[in-house]
Amino acid sequence: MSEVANIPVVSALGGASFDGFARVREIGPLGMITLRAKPEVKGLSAAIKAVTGTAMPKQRRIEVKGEKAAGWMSPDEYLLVLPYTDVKAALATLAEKLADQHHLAVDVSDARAVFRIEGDRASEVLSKLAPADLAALEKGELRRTRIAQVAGAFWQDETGFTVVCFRSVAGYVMGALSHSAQPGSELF
Amino acid sequence: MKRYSVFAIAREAMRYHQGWEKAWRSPAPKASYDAIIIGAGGHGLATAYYLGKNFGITNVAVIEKGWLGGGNTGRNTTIIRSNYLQDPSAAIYNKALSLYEDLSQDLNYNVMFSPRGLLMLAQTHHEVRGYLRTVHANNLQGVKTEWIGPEKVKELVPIINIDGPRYPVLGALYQARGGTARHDAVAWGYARACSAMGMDIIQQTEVTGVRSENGVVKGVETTRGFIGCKKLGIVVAGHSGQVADMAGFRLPVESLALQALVSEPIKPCMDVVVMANTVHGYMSQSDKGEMVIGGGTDGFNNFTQRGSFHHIEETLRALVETFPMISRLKMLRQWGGIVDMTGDRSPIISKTPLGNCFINCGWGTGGFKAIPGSGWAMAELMAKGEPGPLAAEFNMWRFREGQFIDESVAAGVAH
Amino acid sequence: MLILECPYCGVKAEETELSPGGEAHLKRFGPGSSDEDFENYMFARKNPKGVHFERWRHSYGCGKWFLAARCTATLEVFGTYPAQTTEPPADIIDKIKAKRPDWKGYK
Amino acid sequence: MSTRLSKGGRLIDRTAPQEFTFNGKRLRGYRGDTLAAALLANDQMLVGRSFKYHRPRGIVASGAEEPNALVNMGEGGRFEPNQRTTTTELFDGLTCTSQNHWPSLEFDVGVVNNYAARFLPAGFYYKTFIHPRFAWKHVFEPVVRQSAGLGKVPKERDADRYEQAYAFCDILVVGGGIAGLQAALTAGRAGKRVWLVEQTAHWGGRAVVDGAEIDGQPAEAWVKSALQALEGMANVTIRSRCMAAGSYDHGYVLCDEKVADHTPGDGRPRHRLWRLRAGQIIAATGAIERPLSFAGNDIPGVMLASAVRDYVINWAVAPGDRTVVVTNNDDAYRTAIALKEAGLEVPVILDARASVTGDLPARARAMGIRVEAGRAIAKVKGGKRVTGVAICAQAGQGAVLEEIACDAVAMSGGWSPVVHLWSHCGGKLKWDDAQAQFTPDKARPPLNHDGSALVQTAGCASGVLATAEVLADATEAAGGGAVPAANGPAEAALEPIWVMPQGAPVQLRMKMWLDYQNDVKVSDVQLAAREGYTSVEHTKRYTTLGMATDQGKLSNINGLAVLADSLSSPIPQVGTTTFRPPYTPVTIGALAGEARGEIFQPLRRSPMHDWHLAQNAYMEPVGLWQRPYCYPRPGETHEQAVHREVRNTRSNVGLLDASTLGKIIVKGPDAGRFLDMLYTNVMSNLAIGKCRYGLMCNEQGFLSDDGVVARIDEDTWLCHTTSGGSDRIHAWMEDWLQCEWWDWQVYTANVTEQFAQIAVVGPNARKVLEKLGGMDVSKEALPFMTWADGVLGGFRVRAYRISFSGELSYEIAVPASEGRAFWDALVAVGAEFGMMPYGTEGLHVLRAEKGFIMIGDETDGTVIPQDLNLGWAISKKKDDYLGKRGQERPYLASPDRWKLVGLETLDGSVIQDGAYAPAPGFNANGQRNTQGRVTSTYFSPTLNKGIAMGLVKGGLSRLGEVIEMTKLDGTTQQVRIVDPVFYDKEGEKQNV
Repeated sequence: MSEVANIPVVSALGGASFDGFARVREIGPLGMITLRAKPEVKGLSAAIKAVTGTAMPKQRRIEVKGEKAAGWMSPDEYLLVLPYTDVKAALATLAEKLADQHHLAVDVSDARAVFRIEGDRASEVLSKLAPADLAALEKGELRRTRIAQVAGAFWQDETGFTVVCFRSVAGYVMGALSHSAQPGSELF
Repeated sequence: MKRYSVFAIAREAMRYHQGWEKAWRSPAPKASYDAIIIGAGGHGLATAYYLGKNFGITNVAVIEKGWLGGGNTGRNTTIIRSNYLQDPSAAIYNKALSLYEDLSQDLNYNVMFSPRGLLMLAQTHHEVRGYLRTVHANNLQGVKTEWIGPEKVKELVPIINIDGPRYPVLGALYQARGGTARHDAVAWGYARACSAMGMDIIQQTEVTGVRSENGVVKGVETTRGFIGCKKLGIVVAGHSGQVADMAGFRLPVESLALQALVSEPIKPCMDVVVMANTVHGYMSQSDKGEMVIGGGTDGFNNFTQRGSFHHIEETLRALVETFPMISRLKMLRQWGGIVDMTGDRSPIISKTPLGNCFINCGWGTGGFKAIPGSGWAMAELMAKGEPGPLAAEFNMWRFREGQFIDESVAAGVAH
Repeated sequence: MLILECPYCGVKAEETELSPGGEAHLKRFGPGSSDEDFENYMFARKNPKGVHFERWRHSYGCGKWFLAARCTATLEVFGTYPAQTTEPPADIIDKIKAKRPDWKGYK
Repeated sequence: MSTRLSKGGRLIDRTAPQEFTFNGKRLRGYRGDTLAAALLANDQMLVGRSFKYHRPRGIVASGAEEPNALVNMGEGGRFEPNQRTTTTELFDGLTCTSQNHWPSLEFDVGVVNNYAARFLPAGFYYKTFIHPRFAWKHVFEPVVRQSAGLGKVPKERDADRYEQAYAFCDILVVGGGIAGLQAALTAGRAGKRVWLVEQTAHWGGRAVVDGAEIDGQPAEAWVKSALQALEGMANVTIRSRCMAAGSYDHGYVLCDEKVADHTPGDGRPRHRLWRLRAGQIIAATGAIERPLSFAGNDIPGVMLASAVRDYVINWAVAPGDRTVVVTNNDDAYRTAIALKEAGLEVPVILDARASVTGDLPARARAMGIRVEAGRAIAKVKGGKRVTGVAICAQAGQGAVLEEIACDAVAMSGGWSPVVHLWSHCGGKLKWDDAQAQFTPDKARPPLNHDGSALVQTAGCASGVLATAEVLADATEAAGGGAVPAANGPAEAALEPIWVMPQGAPVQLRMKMWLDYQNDVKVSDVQLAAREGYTSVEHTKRYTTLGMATDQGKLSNINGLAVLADSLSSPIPQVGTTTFRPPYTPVTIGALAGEARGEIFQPLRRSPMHDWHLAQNAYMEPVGLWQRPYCYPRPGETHEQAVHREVRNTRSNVGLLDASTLGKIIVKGPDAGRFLDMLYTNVMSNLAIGKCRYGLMCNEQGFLSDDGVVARIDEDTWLCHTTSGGSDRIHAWMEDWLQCEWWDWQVYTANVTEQFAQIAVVGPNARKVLEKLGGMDVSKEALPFMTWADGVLGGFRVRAYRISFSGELSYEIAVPASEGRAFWDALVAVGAEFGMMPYGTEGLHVLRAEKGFIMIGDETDGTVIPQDLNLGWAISKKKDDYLGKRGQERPYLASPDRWKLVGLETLDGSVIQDGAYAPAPGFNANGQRNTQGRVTSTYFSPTLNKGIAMGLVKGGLSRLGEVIEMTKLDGTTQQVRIVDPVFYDKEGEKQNV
């Protein structure tokens, strides 16, 4: 077959979920782009806007707009979140808008697994695994940290947390989140 | 020195133990000595002992800023083995092991050397190949070790889980002659024997400077004044950098915290020492019944004798996986020591840029097991002014030339 | 269990989010350098008991290397700063001098 | 006898009886009891045997300081040795047995040590068992070990689960007594984020037992209202059953919360280990009462005075009918008063002080209790239970003045502040002569990360004992505020009493216990001092004082006072031993936390992981990945499976999951220049669309990683690393870019997990891909060492023509989400071409047949590329690359280095893994000289013989020479030095 077929895209865990004192579920696949560029790069703000529709995030912030978001990962790295199928076009947009600028934009959609933790006690699940002060986490703050023994990042909205980790350890993270969400192990 | 024996105990018991003499004297320092050793840890005291025993040099002072045996000698997990890969390491550790075997008799002090056997678990195929390499090397080095299969491991260590889903035990490097000893007793036994030879062990005295003339050492400044010497040995482990600085040279050494812990005592359940390097943990059971557990070092310079707790957690996770029964034991006490790590994680026993000044350091996590061999080699170096074969390759210039003695190559860690 | 503030992302990171990287401000010596310079670059370390300048990577965070001034005897942290510098910044030097009048200074 | 009183007991619920067993006996207690209280209520004073002499041991204390009353508790997966009964909450169905005896608690053979005690002084091990040499290991040590130890060995896997949690606060208050409550209230009112933890299930500490009055109400009522106030503060979190085990640098505190110890099997985690990060710690940890050293002070029935009144007031348990009180302070009179008020007899209070004044003694006298000043206990009578005391003058040598029958003795030697949390991180102590105690030296606190004081103490932990002072101190520690008023009786000064009577002869001192569990007596410490073990650490280690499971909570101060006296030194000069965490022992399962079984460690799975498992693959760990080692078929050994996989790959086609290989994108105007520094060869001139094999070295010059680099576009390269190397190499790149060449314009991204990468290998590889259909994979369109993007079987792919086997080979990358589908498609079309999957071991054999090196086999961190005949991959033109200077050092540039060769036995057998090549003669240390070693050795199914690679002195210049190689049985075998490329030397097969 020489033309591109419609291949079913599967997330790392096929949408696994666990119902404990909070609900944990794997979502995705989500489109994700790692964009590396210095903030002063000309056209960067416009490029991000063109892809995610959001403003350029400031330090440790994630700007969310509907299904799309742009997060600050480091002084020269951004995480762009968008529907999986939009990635190709988004990369083309970035390439065009930043054509003459030193930057790197790569598709990392498949390199990630994404979880939602929802419920009133969602933060208690993460409190068991991440050495981050969740009470001090602001809405719209993107925190990169450790989740048990692996790297992860998360941000909080009205209904819970979105957690991102590497795809290969999705099973481990699901296991750790489920263990932490077991009924009877509420923290407070 | 009155000899220790069961008869001496019986005799003393009759008079309620009122007649025991001091194990070592606490003399005031003399104006000068033939040799001064800085550091009354195991290595320093052993150096002094063999200076006297092997070379008849007994006009010796051992200067200690704290209490003798109070550094890493009294803080380690007391493992003794000699199944090292590289020739120079195997030679000096095997010398140490041979000396340990007779040390109680030699010192007339029971150091409780317990050759209970030591296993280094192989939990990946890569580790299997690494340990097989060690067995081949050890055979040529005259170090008796063997490779044993998982069933034999289980037989020697009934409490082990060899079928762990993650890291099943594929076999082990076994040194039957390896084991443990009572760490404090090693320092005390050497101290008592040194004192009996007329050497001065001067505790609570800190060296604050090294005096030299025309590039040759003349003595040390201390908190109790200047003490002259013809030869100076620096044997201060984690503080080597500070003393070397006083002597005017720099070392390829960094000081890091290494931690250990013991559980509450339980009845005997493990007769051998087990090291599991894939998961960074090792465990033995003391004669008191405590499970003695050690793990990895911190990665940053630290002189506090306190380490970072996550290393303890990592070690315990791994050991609970390997020995599920320890889950319901309790950690009784945890502590840290300061280890001195060189660029190749092997020690330095060497002349220095300063004349008649010698250094012994860099034992990292492997110091205790080396004590007698290290003292033997250091004494030879100090007495002759040139290294003997045991010390020759451990000179401090090897880094410049690139002649590493790297033990980490065979899937092994140094403990 | 240290806390170091990452100068790039402002997170007060705990030790398990960081990776230590040894002495800071080493000057690289490559081909053409003397044996002594190369040896010192590779191996000789200050290892002070006291004020020390060292490298850390915010490995579970933004991934950036930064530098820290820390006392190895008390673990007090005097400050952290970006890695793109060959010497400690003046404000950190001043702060250390104020807190440790006996300190002999950097170098 | 000890018994339950008919009235009282502020902590027990008499409507909730609980059944439990001790040594098989069925006993009853009440909800709210500790196990110790319930045992006492059933007249079970004898609960264990001591460590060394196996002397009978009874309950001494009522809390964490208890040294004696440890039991084996539970059964099966919930069995736990050394459970401290004084801190164990009773629950219905609890089972426990006593420890360290044989055959029974009442009759213990080990007690023979007791009768030989005179021959077993401190340090006797060091002086005997020296000869003959073998005897220690074979005779003495086993006996010593068997008689030592305490609890039994758990046999089963832990049935419970544990968890950990992080928490953050401005102020952590440790201790739920009135000091802790007041500190928490003060900090809470000031708006601080506060945590308050208490190790027991109850609040109020000693004050509620001792009947203090606060704010005009009984302490009990004040505690209740304080708790209510705290519960109403949103910024305050309070936890009972939560023990602060240790304080660590920068405000890290471990707190062990016993969530379900008292409700086993209810599905909750048994313990939760809190990893608190506190801006500041307030240790309101109280004080611990000290025993007095008199002969027979270890006989069951001799207890701490405060414990006796705890049992009476908290649990309505009378430890004895007739209790003699012996003291050097006023506080112990509270015990006498409490006993009397409960209707029990106190025949006498022996007060070692010459004059007795103060409110409490006056009250005791008024109640008709006989008070004797200047008196001491010469000796306690009894064996497994106190039967009486002989009384003497404290000032004398122990001449007995009078004997009094009693069945319990309540003793008080004063109080020692609990300073553990202050001391763990280096807080210093000072000696308080008036109270005879070490107190925190507030001028030398432990330091926080910013140099401020990390810990404050509050209340008794600071060394203040009167209620009003406690509350004032706690308020100040928490930043200041309103201090509640408090009233209490005026107490006279205590008199330090370290030995009773002061002139006791050695015969009595040999019966005075300092450390009950480890059997350390006053005479032992004196012996240590006499023998020169004069440092407090020496004494501790020589006698084992304070090294028992209570870590010296009762014994340390008394022991060092005896030591100081022996040395004629002031106590502060002798100093204390180092306080180490944990405060009380912490279950190891709690420290391991959730990391057990499936989530013990992260397990990295490739997109095809489940397929491998379904095919019964034998998996091996590669870093944190699990990769198929081989795919054994029914009846096949692993070895047979590997051979089949290799043969099939050489003759048909094999399929390898290579997803774990690292993939790093390097992009930017300076990317080429950067890669030229990173790799030993030149990457900047690689043509777009081409691939090149590269080596990376560390600055020492040693080979650290290898892989194929592909040039993607003008300023983009893709670097493949080894499976274990992707994170390490990515970090290595970033290190150089951030810290050395920060002005170079280069970005990197680790895209390892973005792709599933599949190697299709073997003569039929092209046919398989053609069958899938799509892009042109012909030799002309996609020659060896090139890559191309395209479509195969409907999948968007990037195909690399690279080979690690010597066969025609394609490595095809697809997005990870499509990896499994693509793999399935290959498997489906491959069947007709004889396709089989192969694992890592097959991969190794294939590459070894071809003479390709493997990082980790041919390299071990001490090997440079030149050793491996890889000079062709080292650019001579470049001025610099990482490792170049290191490789110029004399030892690395030496012609004597061992170099890569092929090795073959003469009979075709396989050389053993790890074998060395001995050389003639011995070195100066008597070790056999060597001239080489094997690095990889396999049976080659293709050539049907053993093949190996190795490093040998002289290298390929010795081609054809026969040398010896060691075998594990101590013999050697002959091997020939050959070319390391065993298969297809000309490379025809991979380039078709």
